[in-house]
Amino acid sequence: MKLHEYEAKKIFLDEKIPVPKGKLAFKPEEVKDFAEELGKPVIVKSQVLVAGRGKAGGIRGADSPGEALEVARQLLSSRLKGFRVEKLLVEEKVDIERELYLSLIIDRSGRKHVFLASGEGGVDIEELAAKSPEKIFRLHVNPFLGVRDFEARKLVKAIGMRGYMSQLVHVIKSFYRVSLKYDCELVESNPLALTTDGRIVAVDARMIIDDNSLFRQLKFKRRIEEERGELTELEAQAIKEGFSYVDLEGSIGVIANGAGLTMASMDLVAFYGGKPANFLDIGGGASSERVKKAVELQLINPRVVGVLINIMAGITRCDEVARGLIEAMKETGIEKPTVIRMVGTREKEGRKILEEAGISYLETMEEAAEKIVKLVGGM
Amino acid sequence: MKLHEYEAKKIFLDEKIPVPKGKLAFKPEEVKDFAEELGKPVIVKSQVLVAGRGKAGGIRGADSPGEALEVARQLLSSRLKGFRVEKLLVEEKVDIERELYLSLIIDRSGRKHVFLASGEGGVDIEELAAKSPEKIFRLHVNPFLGVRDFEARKLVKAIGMRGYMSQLVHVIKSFYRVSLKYDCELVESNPLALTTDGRIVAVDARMIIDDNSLFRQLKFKRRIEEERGELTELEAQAIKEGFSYVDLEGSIGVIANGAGLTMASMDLVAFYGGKPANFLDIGGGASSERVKKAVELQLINPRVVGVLINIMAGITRCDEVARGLIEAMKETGIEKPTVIRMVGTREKEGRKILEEAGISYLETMEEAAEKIVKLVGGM
Amino acid sequence: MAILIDEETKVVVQGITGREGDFHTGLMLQYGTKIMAGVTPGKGGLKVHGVPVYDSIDEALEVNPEINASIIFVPARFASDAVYEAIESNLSPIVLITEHIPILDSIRFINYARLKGLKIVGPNCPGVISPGRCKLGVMPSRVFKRGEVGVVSRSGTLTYEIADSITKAGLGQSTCIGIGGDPVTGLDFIEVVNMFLEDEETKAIVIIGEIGGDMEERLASYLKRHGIEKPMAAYIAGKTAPPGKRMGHAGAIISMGLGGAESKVNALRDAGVEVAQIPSQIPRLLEKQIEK
Amino acid sequence: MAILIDEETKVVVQGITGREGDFHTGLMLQYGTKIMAGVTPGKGGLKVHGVPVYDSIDEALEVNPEINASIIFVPARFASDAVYEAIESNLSPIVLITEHIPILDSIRFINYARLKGLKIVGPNCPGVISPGRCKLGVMPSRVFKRGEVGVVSRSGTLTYEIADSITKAGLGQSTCIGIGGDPVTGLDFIEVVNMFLEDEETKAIVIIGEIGGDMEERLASYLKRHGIEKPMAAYIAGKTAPPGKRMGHAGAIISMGLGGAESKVNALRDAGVEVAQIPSQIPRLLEKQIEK
Repeated sequence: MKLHEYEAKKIFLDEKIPVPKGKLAFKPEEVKDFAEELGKPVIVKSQVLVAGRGKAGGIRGADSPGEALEVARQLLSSRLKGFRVEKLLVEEKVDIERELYLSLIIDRSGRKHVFLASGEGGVDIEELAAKSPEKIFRLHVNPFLGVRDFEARKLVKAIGMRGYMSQLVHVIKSFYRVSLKYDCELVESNPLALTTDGRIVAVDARMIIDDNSLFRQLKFKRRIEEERGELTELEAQAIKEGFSYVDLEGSIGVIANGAGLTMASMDLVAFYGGKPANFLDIGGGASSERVKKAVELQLINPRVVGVLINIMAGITRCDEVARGLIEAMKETGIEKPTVIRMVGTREKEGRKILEEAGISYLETMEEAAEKIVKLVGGM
Repeated sequence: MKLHEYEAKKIFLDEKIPVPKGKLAFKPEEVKDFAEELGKPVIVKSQVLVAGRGKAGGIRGADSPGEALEVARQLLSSRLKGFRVEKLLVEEKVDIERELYLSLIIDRSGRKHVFLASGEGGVDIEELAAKSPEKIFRLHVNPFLGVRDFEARKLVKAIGMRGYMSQLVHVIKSFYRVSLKYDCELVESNPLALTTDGRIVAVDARMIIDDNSLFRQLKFKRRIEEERGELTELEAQAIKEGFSYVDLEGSIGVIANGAGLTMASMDLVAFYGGKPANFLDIGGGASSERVKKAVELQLINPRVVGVLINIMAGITRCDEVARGLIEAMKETGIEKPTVIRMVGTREKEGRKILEEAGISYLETMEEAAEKIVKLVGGM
Repeated sequence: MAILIDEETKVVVQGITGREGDFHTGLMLQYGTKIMAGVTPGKGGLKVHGVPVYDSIDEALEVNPEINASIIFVPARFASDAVYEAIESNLSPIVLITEHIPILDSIRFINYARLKGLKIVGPNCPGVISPGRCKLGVMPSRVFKRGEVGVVSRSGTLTYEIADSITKAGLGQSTCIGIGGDPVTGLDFIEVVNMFLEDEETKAIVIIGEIGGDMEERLASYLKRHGIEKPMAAYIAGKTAPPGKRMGHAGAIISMGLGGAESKVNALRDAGVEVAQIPSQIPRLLEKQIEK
Repeated sequence: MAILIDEETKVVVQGITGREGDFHTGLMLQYGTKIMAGVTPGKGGLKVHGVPVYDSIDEALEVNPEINASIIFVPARFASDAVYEAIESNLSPIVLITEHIPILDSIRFINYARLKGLKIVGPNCPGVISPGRCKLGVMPSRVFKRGEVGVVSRSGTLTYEIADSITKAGLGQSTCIGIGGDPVTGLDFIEVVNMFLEDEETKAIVIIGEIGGDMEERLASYLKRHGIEKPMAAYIAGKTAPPGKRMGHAGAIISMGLGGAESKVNALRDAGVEVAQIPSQIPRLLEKQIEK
């Protein structure tokens, strides 16, 4: 789960990583008051869990409290990439001498944490990685010993910041400490700034918590229940039901069991000229009740004009799937072209149920995908 | 440095290791009040940093508040092995079903932490180790991974406490966490009790903090400055001056440079029939000022009737030693038989200084030890 | 021969008394897997499908010193401990079915196992099957048949799907391995492909990849340097997946511009691997190469 | 030959710009030790006694890839980091002079070095000298002379004392090692004695022990099992030390009834080692055995 900037900065502050003076505000007046209190120009930042807030106009400067009030009003009545802005972070404007980049991510191939650092921050790191990979320096972390000072010093020297050694070594070690303490997939500051008065300050802060750790990151577990962030309503609903679900832009709803099979089903829809409306993985061993819920989610989705169900039954049982499908159709009363492919455990029983209900089924996923695309007309 | 029982129990409590309800008291009335508050029998325990408080009469039970008051009065006016009792820990009396032993120490040969556990606690563990070593079970801790549950479970099963698995696994893991957090050389509970109502409670708690860690264990650094515990006055004074110093029971003061050489000097005194009064290691590269301080500590010590100085000079310089010795004699005005043996760096210069002051010196430590014993008459 | 597991594999099931552990122990026994013991702390003394249950692996080993592999069904928050217990008993492979293990834990126990030279399959995986000899996993047995194709995959059901098509084409499998859908796994494609290359029985190799990470690209660049020694075919799932979204598997996410399907398909093709557009093409792509 | 260090030892001094590092670098250079570089973070570019100083070992290795050993004079709170830096550069031996290192840190870096097969001498030690060839330590050079006695000790000045007596007896030393006065050290008596046994130049071995721990007892029981292959003599300091008190060295403490001098002396005698009552007896005990 992604943390808001203000949440990440609170943690940074707790861990003694310097951040600009700031305050979370819900009303324009609070922004104005804080700007007055500071007595200097401020930055007002929309707290919405989408990437590219700056480019989308969600981060604005204000030289006076009056301007801050106006900016806050505008932001709080706006939407950023479809999400309402409800919270603002007001911060002192930091005088920046140089922008750096620092992040701690997981290197899959090295099976370790890795720091990425650059003497050129504030830019899109993906672009920098593509254009000038030599400007990004890496430090892999020994999983048993953590970051050691001599390694951190090497990284600082590599990005040309030898003159600010102890401050930067502190930030690097703190990032790793944060990462262990809060089970992070990402800890990032972009830019991490050198101020004109020689301090290192995390002007931006991002953190992503490993969803699998929420059983022990209880604070965040509560938060994720309140605000899932960056999810569509349908995604939030489906995830609440316990499905793996992702909204896409097409018209054919895709239900399958297993992530790989569901992706392959989406891809087949596209291969035959259709467009998947979503990814809905019912997982292994789903009961008829769960299958029913999954089908309902597709039927009530106005963008879905047809549904593809693809079941390779192992622990899952075909009879449960068939029953769930029929119940969903009955209960919602919504009729949409639906193609089902179903093989494996209790195949015979499942087929019988479908036959009795007058629903046809197919043998292979390719046939099924081709047929649903034909039925909905390749929209 | 050793912690008081009440200090260790405070830490146990913070780390959620169950301890009896208790209170630190400085006055008999406080003990009485707490006994009243509890409304049940209490144990009153002298908080003095010596071993064997129980056998020495420093731990007493009281069935009523009135008895508690009386016991507290007696203890607070007593001395335990020479140390005044100034603080008492009053605790509820725990109903014990079974006494266990658990400690976490450092295994020198394994170069790891090791747990010692026994289903027979409350006894002298040294005795148990000598008499029934098969009743003590060990668990070595992987220094990179810590104690893992499956290992802790094995230890619990070994001491026959499988029925109290989760409570004991928790205590074991907490001991290790405490040990890392507070740089412990020892974490011990003897007895760790199973109560009649099925709880595991640390009825006693001992901790020793690694003196070398005090630069990062700031809380204890302050504490050690206030109370060194279990040290004689002379020891406290010498340690304050930065010497390694230990009081012994004999009459010949021993000064040398280096711990091994100082011990060997003591042993030589004994070998020739004398008794060393102390161990005073001036360390490497001592200035004349420090040598002077060291000699003064010997001269002002009423038990010291003669002094042996044994210097194998490497970084230490013989001229500095000679000068320090002479100044100490001059300033204190105390004359005691003193034998000096001094070889190595600046030997010639040092000898010259001694000769000018009319002090004789010897070539070997054996001669020197033999001579000082002769001079003081082997007391 | 097969890789990782065969007739000599003697298994302990960790978490045998749980719902999944119990259920799949039954199925594995049916398949002929030599399950010697189960472990669930505190449940020592029970039997599950006739298999004796112990409190610890040590106790199981005392009775059955020939145990040399483990399969783990322990819930995520206790799974690390189970893995360490298996590691300290030098079992290999350790097949870790459990999903939702925090990545911090995985990183540590996987590095530790590698340090000790032991193989972890998973986490979040369907397991391993050497058809006709040993099954250490949760896959439906009926789609597999003993044969000469080695299959390695990041996915579960999609693997069964493709194994089924291989079986129906009359080819069969030497060993099928689901390495797991997490970002960090005990084994990676390069390692498993190398095992298949060294295995005499394996005549062809199928790689089933998906979006996220660069394991497929790394395999491709490895193959480009070392050449393609056995017929190979690949399928990559997730061509229509959007960036920034996790597609079911924790590891299936296109992030920071990396991990898209196109890059993987291109890298593999560039290395000379036949890449199927749709899963059902796999058997044909293999046959085409085997005939040559 | 000698053990651990000789003419081929090329040294980096970590903490070279500190008072001790600077002073002993001068003395080691005088002795002929091949000091190629010094390291003090942030002081790169300086020179100490003509030795170039770098910010890191990596930078020193770029210029002098032949560096293969380190001596560390870094203060206790930064010493662990210096040790890890030396370990990651695969230097061996790493001579750790620093005193007062927290034992939690020592436990970890010593285990890590052992895992990597590297040798740490210390912490809290005088270092190593192979007389006439190389000195990696703080011992006064003049008491040592090239010869055939290997000396291993937990102490500093007492070692110089005994080395001096060996020199004066005309025997000389192959290598003298102070393993350090802390409870946990990189090398122990058994390991060093084994190195001496394998070293052809070493004809006799001297062990200087002291109270605390059971390193002497373990050596004794090892020798009892393996026999005494070369003349050996030992001295144990602290016969008059009381229990429960630290005698200068962190490791020199009799605790929980263990670590007293008597047990050590008895164990060694029981294993057939000649134990001196007073230090000056050591040369005679050796001569007696060599003459045989």
